[in-house]
Amino acid sequence: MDLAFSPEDLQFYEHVRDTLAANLPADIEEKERLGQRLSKEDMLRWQDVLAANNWLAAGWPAEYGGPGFNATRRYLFEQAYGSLYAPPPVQFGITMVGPVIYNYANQEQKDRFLPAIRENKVWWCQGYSEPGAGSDLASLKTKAVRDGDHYVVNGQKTWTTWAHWADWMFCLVKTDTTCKPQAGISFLLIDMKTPGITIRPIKTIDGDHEVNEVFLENVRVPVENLIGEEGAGWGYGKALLEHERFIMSGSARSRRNLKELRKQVAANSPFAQEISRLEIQLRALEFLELRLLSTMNAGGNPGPRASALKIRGTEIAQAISRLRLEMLGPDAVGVSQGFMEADGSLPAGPAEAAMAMPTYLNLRKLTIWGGSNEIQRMVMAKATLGL
Amino acid sequence: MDLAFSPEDLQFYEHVRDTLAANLPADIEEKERLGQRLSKEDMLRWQDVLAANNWLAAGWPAEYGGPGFNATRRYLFEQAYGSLYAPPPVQFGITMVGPVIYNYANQEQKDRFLPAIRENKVWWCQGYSEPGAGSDLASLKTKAVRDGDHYVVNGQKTWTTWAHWADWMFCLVKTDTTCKPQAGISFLLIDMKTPGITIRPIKTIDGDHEVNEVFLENVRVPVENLIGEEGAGWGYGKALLEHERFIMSGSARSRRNLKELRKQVAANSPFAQEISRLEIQLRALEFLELRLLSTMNAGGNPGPRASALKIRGTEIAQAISRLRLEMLGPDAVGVSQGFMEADGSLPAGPAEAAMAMPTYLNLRKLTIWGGSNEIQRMVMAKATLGL
Amino acid sequence: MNFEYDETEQMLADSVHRFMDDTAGMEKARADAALDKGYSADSWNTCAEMGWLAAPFAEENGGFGLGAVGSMIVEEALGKGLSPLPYLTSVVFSGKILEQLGEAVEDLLEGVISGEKVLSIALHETGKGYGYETPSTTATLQNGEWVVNGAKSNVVSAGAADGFIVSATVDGDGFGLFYVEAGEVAANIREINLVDNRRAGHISFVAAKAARLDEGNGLEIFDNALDEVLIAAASENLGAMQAAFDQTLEYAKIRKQFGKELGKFQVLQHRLVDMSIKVEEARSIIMAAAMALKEGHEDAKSLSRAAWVQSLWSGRHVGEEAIQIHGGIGMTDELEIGDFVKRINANELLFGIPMHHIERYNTLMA
Amino acid sequence: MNFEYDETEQMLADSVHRFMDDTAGMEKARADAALDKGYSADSWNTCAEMGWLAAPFAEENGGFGLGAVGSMIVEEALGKGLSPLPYLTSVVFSGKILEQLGEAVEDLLEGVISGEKVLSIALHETGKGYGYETPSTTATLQNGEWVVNGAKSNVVSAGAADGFIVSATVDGDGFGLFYVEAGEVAANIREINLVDNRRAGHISFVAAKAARLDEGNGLEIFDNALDEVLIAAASENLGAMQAAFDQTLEYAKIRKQFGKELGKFQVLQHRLVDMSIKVEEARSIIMAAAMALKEGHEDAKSLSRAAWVQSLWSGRHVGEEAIQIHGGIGMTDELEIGDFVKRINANELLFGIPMHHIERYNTLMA
Repeated sequence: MDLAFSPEDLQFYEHVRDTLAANLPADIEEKERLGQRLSKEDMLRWQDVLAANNWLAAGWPAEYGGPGFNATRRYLFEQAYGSLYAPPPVQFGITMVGPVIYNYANQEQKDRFLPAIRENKVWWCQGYSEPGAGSDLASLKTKAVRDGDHYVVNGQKTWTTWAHWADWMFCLVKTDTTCKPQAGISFLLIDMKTPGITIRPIKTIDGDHEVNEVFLENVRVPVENLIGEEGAGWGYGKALLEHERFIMSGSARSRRNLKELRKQVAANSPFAQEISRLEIQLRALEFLELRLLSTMNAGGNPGPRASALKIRGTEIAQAISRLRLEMLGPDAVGVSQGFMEADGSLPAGPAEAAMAMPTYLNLRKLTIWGGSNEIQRMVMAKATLGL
Repeated sequence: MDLAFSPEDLQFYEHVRDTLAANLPADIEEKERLGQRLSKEDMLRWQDVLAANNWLAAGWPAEYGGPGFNATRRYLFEQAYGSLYAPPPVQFGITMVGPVIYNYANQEQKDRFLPAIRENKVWWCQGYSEPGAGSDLASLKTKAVRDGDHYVVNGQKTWTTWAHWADWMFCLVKTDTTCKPQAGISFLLIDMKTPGITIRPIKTIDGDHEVNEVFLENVRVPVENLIGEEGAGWGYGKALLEHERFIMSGSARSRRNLKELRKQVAANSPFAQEISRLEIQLRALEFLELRLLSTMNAGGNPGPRASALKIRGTEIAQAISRLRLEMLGPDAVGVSQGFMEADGSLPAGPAEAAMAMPTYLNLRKLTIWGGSNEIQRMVMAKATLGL
Repeated sequence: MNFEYDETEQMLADSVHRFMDDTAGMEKARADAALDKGYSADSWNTCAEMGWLAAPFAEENGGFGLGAVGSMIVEEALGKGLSPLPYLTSVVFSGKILEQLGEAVEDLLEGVISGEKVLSIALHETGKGYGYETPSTTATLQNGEWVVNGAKSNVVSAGAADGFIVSATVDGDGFGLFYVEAGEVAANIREINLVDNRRAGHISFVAAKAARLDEGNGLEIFDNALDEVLIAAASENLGAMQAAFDQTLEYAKIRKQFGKELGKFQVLQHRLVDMSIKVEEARSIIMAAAMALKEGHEDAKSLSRAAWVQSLWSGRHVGEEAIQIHGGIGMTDELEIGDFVKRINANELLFGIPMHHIERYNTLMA
Repeated sequence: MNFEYDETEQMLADSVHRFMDDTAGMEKARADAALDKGYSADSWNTCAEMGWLAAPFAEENGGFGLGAVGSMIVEEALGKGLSPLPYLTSVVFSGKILEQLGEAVEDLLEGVISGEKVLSIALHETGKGYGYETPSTTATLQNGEWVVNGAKSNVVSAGAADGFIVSATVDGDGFGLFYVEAGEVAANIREINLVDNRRAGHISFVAAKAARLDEGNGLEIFDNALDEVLIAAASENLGAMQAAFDQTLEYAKIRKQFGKELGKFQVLQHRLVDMSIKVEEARSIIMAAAMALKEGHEDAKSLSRAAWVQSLWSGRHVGEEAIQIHGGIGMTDELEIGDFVKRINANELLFGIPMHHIERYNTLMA
C-alpha cells in the first residue's frame, strides 16, 4: 500500500494542469468561475484547446487516436482538469457515441466519424430518452422502418441536450416491434440537417435552455448509418451507460468549489463546520474513487460498486451548491447581474452571487440524469449485494 | 382558532401535575431521573398512587370505571405526567387488554377483569408476537384446540415484556387452521400460573431483562377465558393496535429530557444549536399532536395520520438520547456506578452519566416496536396517501 | 385550544383561496411579473376591496383584528398561487412596523390597509448577510432634517413602492427606522428579477430626505414586526410546499416506470410519506405560532422563529424531493414544481437561513 | 498510489483475521471480559509471539516498520472479533508516545512491543469532556521528584496495566506527560465495565511518584500519537461495522416477513445499499489516512481526524440501521449486532465525538 503517485504521474498531473491553465481563455475562466452560461462559440473555442493537445477524447485508446491513458493517468487528467475553472467538454461525442463507434462500428464508419469527434469538428447529441421512457429504455417508441437504402424514422426524443447546437444525433430506434421490447432496438446515427427534424426548446428551472424535444417525422436515414447489427442497439446503449459511471463522481470540481468556500470564512465560523463536514465526506469519496482505481490497476473490475461514486458525488455536489447559497444569503436572491453603485462602481457581492441560485437549481439534475440515483441503488442492490 | 387551553383545563393540568409530584416517592423519582431500572415493587408502589386517584386506567371511559377524560383532558393528563420523572405505567393491562375487554367481552368477563386492572391488582403481559411473526401477525403459529370446557394451547410467544412479573397474559391463538390466516385467530386470556407455561428471559443490548420468550405446552385454558367470538381475535387485536397509536409520540418526556439538556449548556455552545434543532422539531411534533387532538374535539378522526406521531416521536426521542451521550462524552462510556473519589465522595459526573448509554441502546426499540416505523409508513402510504 | 378556523377565518381562507384558484398560478404569475409594477394592480385592488389587506390589523387601526392568523391565512393562498403581490412586504412587514408607531403614521398605515399605498422594506445590504442590527447605511440630521445615505439591495417590489422603510445607523444612537418617499430615490433604483418571478430593486440613497419612525426603539419595533413576517412567510412557504407535494403525489399515482406507477414503488411510498409528514409538521407549528402571536403568548417570539425554521426544513425537503420524484420533467419550467421551489428558496434568502434564526432562538431560550 | 496490500501487509492481515475468526467473537469476548485482567493473557501472548504488537513500530525501535498501516490492519480484525485486548491503549497510544521519546524510555517501549508490559493512558477526567489540553490533575516537583495528584476516569484496562501515561498540568509549565508505575496507585483503582465488554478503571493519584516523559512538548507528542490512535480506532470501528453490515445483509436474505425475504423489499434494498456505501467510504478514507501518516504526508494530521469522524458517521449509521433492520432480535444480546454497536459507541466516547474533532479539523484546514 502506498498513497503517493509516482513522480512521473505527478509530473503528468502538473503538465496537464499547467498546460490547460496557460491556455484557458480568461473570459471563459471568468464565466465558469461565476457559473455563467457559455455560448456555443465559447465551448468550441475551449475544446479546440483540448483537441490541440489531443486531450478532447481523453478516454480513448491510442488505437483510435486517443491519448491512450492508463487508469491512473485518466484519473489524474480529470483531477487536473477539474481543479481549474475550465468548462467540462461536451460528453456526447467523446464518451458516449465515440466508444460505441470504436467498439461496434465497421471500419468505414470509424474512419468517417472518429477523427471528427477527436478534433472537435462535429457536435453530437443524444437520442435516447423519450417521453414516458426516462430511466426505462425498454419502452422506447421511436420507429425506424426500412425503405430501400434508408430507414424512415418517426418518433420523438426528449431531454436532448444542445440538440439546437448539434450536427449529429445518435439515436436508439425500434426496428422490430414484433419481438421482446429490448430485442428490436437499433443504434442509428442521424444528421441533424436531414429534413423532418424539428427541435422544440425545453426551458429548465434555472432559466436556461440546454435541453430540447426533438421530433422526427419521416426522417430518411441512410442504411450505412446503422451501427453494428440491426436489433442489437440495446446492448450497445447499455455498454455506453456503464462506461460512463466510473468518471461521474465530479470530485475534482467539488473540491475546487469547496476550497473557494473555505477561503471566505474564518475557522471559528459556523459555516466552517459545515464546510468541514462536506469536505470530510468529499475526501472519503475521493479515496473511494482512488481505491476503485487501484483495483482496476491491479487488474480487478470495480463493477457496480462504481455506482457509489455517482450517488455520493452528486449528493455532495448538490450539498456544496446549497451551502454556497446559504453563505451568500440575501445577495443570492436576485438573478439580474451588474447592479451599479451610485458612483458607477460594481459592488463585489452580487456579480459573484448572481448565478448561485441558478447553479443550485441546475444541479438538481445531477441525481436525476445519467441513471437516477434511485436506479443506481437498484443496480447496486442487485449486482453488488445480491438482493 | 385559539391556542390557549381553557382555565378549567389548565387547572386540571396543574392539579394532575401537582398531585403526582406530591405523591411521587423520592427514590422512584431519582431512579427515573438517572434512567435506572425499577423493581416490580417500585412500579407497583407508583401505580398504587395512580390507582388511588383513579388515574391508572387514565384512558378508560367512566362507564367502565375510568376517569372518562375527553380528548383534551387525556392529552393534558399525559403532558402533566410526562413532565415529571415519574415512571410510565405498565401498558398491557390499561391500554391493551383493558379496552379489548370493555369493547368485546361479555359482562361476566368485564366484572371479573376490569376492576383488577384499574386498581393495580393484576399485572398483564402480551402474547402477540411469535418468532417469525413480529410486525406480521397473520403468520401466527400458536394453536388452541378445543377439548371439552377448555382450549389446549401449544406454541411459543416472544418479546413478552415482563412475562416474569405477570399474573395474566392476553394471547392471540389459532383456533382454526383451515381458513384464511387472519380468520382463524382468537383472543384468549391465560393465567400465568397455569401448568405448561415456561418463561425464558431475553437479555437485551442495554443489559436489561425486560422481555422474554414464553413457551406454552398443553396449557389448558377454560373456555370462559375466550374474549368475544372464536375466530374474531384478529379484529380485536388490530383495533387494539390502532387505539395505541395516538398516544405514542412521547412528546412530554422528550420535552422534559431536552429541557434538562439545555440547562447544562451556554447559549453559544455548539450543543445549544443541536438542542435547538431538536427542540424545534419537537415543537412541530407537539403542535401536530394538538392539531390532531383539535380534529378529534371537532368530531373528526385523525386516522392513520396519527402514525406520523409515532414515527417522529420515536425518532426525536432517539435523537435526544444520542445528543445526551455526546454531551456527556467520556463520562458516559462506563456502565458501573458509584465511583468514589479518594476521599470517599461521589463525583457528580458518573452517576448522572452511567445510564446514558444503556438508555440510548434501550431506546433503539422505539422505532421497532408498536408497529415498526417502516410499518407505520406503509400504513400511511396506503390509508393517508392512497398509494 | 382549537386549530379549526372559526367562521370569519374560514371565510377569509375560502375567499382568498378561491381568488387564487381562479386568477393565479404559474402562467399568471409569470405574466404579472412582466407587468410594469411586477404584479397585477387589478389583483391588488381586489385584495384591498375584499379586505384582505386589513385582515391582520387591530380593529382600532382599521383592521379586521385577525392578527398573525389573518396574514397566515392570506399568505398560504398566495404561496399556493405563486403570487407576486407585495403582501408580505407592504402589508405585513411595513404595516406591522407602522402599527406599533401610533398616530404619527396613522395616514401611512391607512394607505397600506386601503391598498392605496404600497410600501417596502429597505433592509439588505450587499455582503452583509443577515447582519440586520448594524446597517452600513447611515442617517444624519442636516439642518433639523434627517437624510439617509447608503445602498440597499434586494428591496422587494422596489419599482412599485410608494415609499420605503429603511434601516440605518444613526450617528451615535445605533439602529433606527426611517421612512423615505419613493420620489426621493426614484432615479436611483435599479430593478432586478428575483429567482421566483418577484421583482426587487437595488436602491442608492444619496442624501435622501427621510422621516424618523422610531424613538430609539427601532430594533425592538423591527424585531416585533419580524415575528409576524416570519410566520406569514412561513405560511407562504407552506402554501407552496403543500401544492408541490400534492402535485407530486398526483404524478406518482399516474406516471408509470418499468410498467407500474411510481407510487407503487415502496421506496417512493416511504419518501412520499416523509414529505407529507414534513408538510404537516410545518403546518402545525405555523398555525401555533400565528395563534401564539395573535394571543400574546410569552413564547410567541421563539415560536415564530421555530415555525420559520421548520418551514425552511420542510420546504427544502419537500421541494427537492418533488423535483427528484418527478425526474426530468420536474427540472423544466413547464410544471409549477420549480416555481414552488424557487419561491421557498427566495423567501429563505430574503428572510434568513435556518442557522441565523436558530442562533436567535438559542438566545431566546437560554 | 496503490490501495492493495503488499505481501507483508497481506500476511499480517491474514494471520490476525484467522486468529480472530478462530478465537474471538461475542462469546469469547464476553468470557474474556470476566477474566482477571479483562482479557485473555493467552491471546495477548499470541499477539506478541506473532509480532502483531511490533507491527506499527519502526525497525530501529524493534518494530516491523508498518506504521499506521500495521495498526490499522490489526485493529480492523480486533474490531471484527469484538476483542477486549489492550492493543489500542498499550501498543498504539502508549507505544506511539514512547516511540517519540527516544532512548530514555527504550526499555518501556521494548516491554510494550514484546508484550511483557501493558501500559494504559490516564487521560479523561470526570466532567471535562474532551478538554484534554488542560488537565485538572497536577504534577509537582517534590524534593526533585515528580508527584502526580488528581483523579482520572475511564482508563482502559486499568486493572491489568503495569503502568500509566498520565496527562497533568505542570505548575507554571502547562501540559505534561508522566509515567506512573501501577504499584503507585494499585490501591486507588476502582475497576468498572465499559459498555462494550472492555474493562477500565477510575484512578485516584495521591502524591503518586512519577517520571516526566516530555520536555515541555508533551501536547505535541500526545497529539502526534493521537494521529495514529484515531486511525487505529477508526479501523476497529470499521471491522465492527463491516461485520454488522455483513450479518445484516445475510439476515435480510434469509428472514421472511409478509411472505417474502426482507431483502426483497425495495426500501430495505436502498437502505442496505446506503449502509454498504457508508462502510466503503469509511474503509477508503481510513486506508488513505494510514498510508498518509506512514508516509509522512503533510495532510496526515487532518486526514487522521477526517478518517475518525467518517468512521463515526458510518459506524453510527450502519449500527443503528443494523439493529432496525434486524428488528426485535437485533435488540437482544443473542446476536453480535449489539456488541458491534457498543464497541463503536464506546470508541466514540473514549476518543472523541465528531463535533470535537471537526473543530480541530477546522483549525488544521484554516
